[in-house]
Amino acid sequence: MYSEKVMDHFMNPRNMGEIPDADGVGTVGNPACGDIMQLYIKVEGNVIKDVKFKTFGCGAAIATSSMVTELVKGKTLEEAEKISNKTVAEALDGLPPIKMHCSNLAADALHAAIEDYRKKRASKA
Amino acid sequence: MYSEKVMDHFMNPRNMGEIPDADGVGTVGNPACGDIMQLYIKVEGNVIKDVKFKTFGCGAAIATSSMVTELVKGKTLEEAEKISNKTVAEALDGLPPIKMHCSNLAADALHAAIEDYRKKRASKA
Amino acid sequence: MKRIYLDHNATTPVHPEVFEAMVPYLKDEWGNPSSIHWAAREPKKAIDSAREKVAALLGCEANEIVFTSCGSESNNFAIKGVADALRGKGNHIITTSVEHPSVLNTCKFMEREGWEVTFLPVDPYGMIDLDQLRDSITDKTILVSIMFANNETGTIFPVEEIGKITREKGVLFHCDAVQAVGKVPIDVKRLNIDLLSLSGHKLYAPKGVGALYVRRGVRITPLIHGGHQERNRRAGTENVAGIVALGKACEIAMRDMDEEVAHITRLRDKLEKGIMERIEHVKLNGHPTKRLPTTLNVSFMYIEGESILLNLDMKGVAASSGSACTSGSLEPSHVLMAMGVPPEIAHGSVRFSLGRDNTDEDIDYVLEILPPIVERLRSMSPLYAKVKG
Amino acid sequence: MKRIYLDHNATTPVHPEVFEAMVPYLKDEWGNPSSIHWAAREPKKAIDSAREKVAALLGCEANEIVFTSCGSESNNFAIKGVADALRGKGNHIITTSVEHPSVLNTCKFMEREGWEVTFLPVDPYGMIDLDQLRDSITDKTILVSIMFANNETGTIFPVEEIGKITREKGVLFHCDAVQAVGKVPIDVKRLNIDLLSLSGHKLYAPKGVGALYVRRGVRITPLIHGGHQERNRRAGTENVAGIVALGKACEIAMRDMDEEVAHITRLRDKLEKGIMERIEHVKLNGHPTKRLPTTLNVSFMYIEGESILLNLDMKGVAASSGSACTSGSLEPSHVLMAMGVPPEIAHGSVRFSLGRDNTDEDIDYVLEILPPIVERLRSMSPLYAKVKG
Ligand SMILES: Cc1ncc(COP(=O)(O)O)c(C=O)c1O
Ligand SMILES: Cc1ncc(COP(=O)(O)O)c(C=O)c1O
Repeated sequence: MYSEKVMDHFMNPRNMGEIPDADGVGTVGNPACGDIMQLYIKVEGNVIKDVKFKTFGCGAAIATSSMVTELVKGKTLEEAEKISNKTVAEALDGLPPIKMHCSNLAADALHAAIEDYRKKRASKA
Repeated sequence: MYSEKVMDHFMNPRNMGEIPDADGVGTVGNPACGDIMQLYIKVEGNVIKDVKFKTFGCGAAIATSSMVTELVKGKTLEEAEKISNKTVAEALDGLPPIKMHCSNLAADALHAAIEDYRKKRASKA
Repeated sequence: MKRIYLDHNATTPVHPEVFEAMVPYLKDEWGNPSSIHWAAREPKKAIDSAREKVAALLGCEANEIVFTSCGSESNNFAIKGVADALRGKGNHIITTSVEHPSVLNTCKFMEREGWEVTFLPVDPYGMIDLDQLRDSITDKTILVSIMFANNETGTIFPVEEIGKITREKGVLFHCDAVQAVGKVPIDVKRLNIDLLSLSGHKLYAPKGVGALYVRRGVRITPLIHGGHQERNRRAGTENVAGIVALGKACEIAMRDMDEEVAHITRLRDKLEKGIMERIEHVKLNGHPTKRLPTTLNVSFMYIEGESILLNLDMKGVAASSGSACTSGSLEPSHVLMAMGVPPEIAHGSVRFSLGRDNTDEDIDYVLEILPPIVERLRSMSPLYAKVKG
Repeated sequence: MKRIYLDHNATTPVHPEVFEAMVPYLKDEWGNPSSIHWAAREPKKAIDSAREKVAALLGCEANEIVFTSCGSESNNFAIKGVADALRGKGNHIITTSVEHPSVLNTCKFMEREGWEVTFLPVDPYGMIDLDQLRDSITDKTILVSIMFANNETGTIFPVEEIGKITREKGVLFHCDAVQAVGKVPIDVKRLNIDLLSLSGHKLYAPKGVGALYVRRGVRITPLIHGGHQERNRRAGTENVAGIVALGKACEIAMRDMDEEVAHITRLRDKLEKGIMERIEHVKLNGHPTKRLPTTLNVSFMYIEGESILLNLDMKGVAASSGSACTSGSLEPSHVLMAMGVPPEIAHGSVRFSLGRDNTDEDIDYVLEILPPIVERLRSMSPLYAKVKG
């Protein structure tokens, strides 16, 4: 049902964990839907230097979380903002149709983390 | 579907044919129902001395015709009148339920032949 | 004893290649295709591949095929399912008076449910009148259900013309092609067919599997509600082995059809000619030319069909009198009656239906044993006595 | 790779004896049982004999068994068929909120058709309240449809009491016993069951065959109209090989049930105990004792079921999360929701369902690989992070 790439990211997730002193944290989903993704970013200048995730969810949820962290590391915030859920799914060689919506929220988590970072900076400034 | 006895009477019918100078002839059924039986009897005194049949119909129709001729030969008219369609079916070790009605008319043909005989005698007298 | 099978319209033997193809799914690959673990993988792939094979034979997309359990289910599903889905649009169904009981009795049930049903009459060859069909379609009509070929007589309907009329009038066309699939090339798109029924055991797959083609976009309510199988159109864990068998049978049909049809047609024509030459008072039932290659239906006048069949059976020859499905009934065939055949002649009908394994020897044998059987039964018949005077 | 199958509630392997029994009907005895010649004789006898075996397992008469194509068809047939036949008498059906989709979605369809349906709630063990059932029956009620045992949790319903209530109130009782047949002794007469569904592939027969017990005297409209098969209750040429297989499976179930149930119960209890000992934060779903011997449904809190299944599958272990039939959906199990399980815990449920071929080694292996899987997934889970503080 899942592509090999999905299974690889699911079984060997990249950048799993937390960043205690993260510059931005994004959380999306809710337990009722069966998916919660939490994304932590560390930003230097305008660049995402480090990124980590924690996810409660199915195979697709975990794999997309892992993939988005790979896609985003080293990118500028503007570049990162262009990454969509579709980008993530494509990078994984696609997802089963039924998983396209609910379990494909990783880019949303990323955008939430960036927003969180911007808010925090704004309030500090 | 049919008992061995039915198949025996069907494949080797007894007393098949006509009696040109019959004392009584009975015809029952009609082609629309798929069954016509014609029974000829030769009566001496009160006794059925000879009996023959012709039948258009299915296996059950032919077998019951054959069986009734066997049952009736040598019987008195009163004895013959007691033979029912059920008697015939039982003598054949039974018939499939669906055949109990339409294709089990041989006794009716017999009774019709006896009646015909009685009428003819009455009109002669 | 010799065993000669001439009842292929009732059912066909399972093709050895079909048997081989299905065995793995009864032995090692018994998983539920809906599961998400190893046991599901092979069965799921096998169903997908079978679906493509069935679609290829009919000229449609794989996802337009819904697997069912038999031709009767496909017919019930098509008629009840479309009727339910379109009940806002109209309340009128058109069919013919010579359909298989699974269409006819479903339509009678629909009548009881308040639907109006037109049962088109047929001419002495079992053909409908296309003008009458066209005239019967009103703005209340939602479905026309007409078979591809008749199971009793083999008469082939003008499906292409029916498809043109229904498409032009904007009503759906369901075609019961249970007897035609594998024997006649069918292209549902070219023929403008919206729904088409088929049954595995009529084309050398086993009993217990069928399919309904449902053109993309046609709305249909499930007959069997429940799980998500068959894209929510037919619930129930899939009969994987049966579906694989049906796929294989369709693949073989595509591969062998031309050769097989030539072979069967030749034998059928030989049987027909032989009977007509050897036996008097025989009437052909059905269309002389627009007819399935498999089918020969004849009435032996003055005698009754079952008694002929029993005699044939004693000699090892399997044939039928009307549809096997209706053998529980004693009524003369509704198909022959609708064609205006007098009842006593309808009662004397025998259907010989041929298949891929029949041989010249089979036909020679039947032509040898049949005349004395007919003669003997006629000698017993009071009707024949009259003719002979 | 090791392959351990713990998903027997989804489907079972075909028993080798069952396979052997059905093969002749796919090879040499492919005749249509309705025909009246040699090819029909053996298939017809085989169906009669299979019918007797199914009847023997249920404690009913052979002619009270109608063969179908699956459990879903049996459930649709029972509910729609009785509702149609009794529609003059009332318009109310009672069922539960934890039925299989083939009952639940059929009842929802009936609602759309204008029927009133009561979906009885269940308690946290998945049990209904008998008083509530009794109070729900009105003079408009014609049918109560309640399953014998739940497919997801294994919870066994108080069928005997339900039968008493329905008989006393004079309403019909349909019981979906798809998961129970062969695992629990069932005597339909003693239990006052009027209609009972079963499915072959849940008891070591292949997919594509099922049955519905219909008590003599119960009026039911066919779901599939057409020919005279199954005494006019289910049209379509009979799936002879499938029916033979089902008969054989019932015979084996009768013969082996005691031994098998003891074996399976012991292994299931070992698995349950092992999991509870080795893993924290595990919740048992379903009734602790009134439960099928085959079934263990547990929620691993803070992680999600599918990700557990995928990990198990990578190690060769097949299990399921909710019913396989509903795996097309992303909703958390309707059964667990009805039991009041919070959604995030419902999402973390895994169903292990055991069968006759499972061994102690299978269980040991699962108990070995499962804790690290759960631990790894929990280490990824933001929910678990909170618990751990
Ligand atoms: C309780 C219950 N009822 C009905 C069914 C449906 O059976 P089938 O898949 O044979 O249609 C199932 C199978 O999932 C079941 O578990
Ligand atoms: C024309 C036609 N339609 C439908 C059917 C029903 O098929 P099945 O027996 O597979 O239900 C038959 C089989 O007798 C048939 O000949």
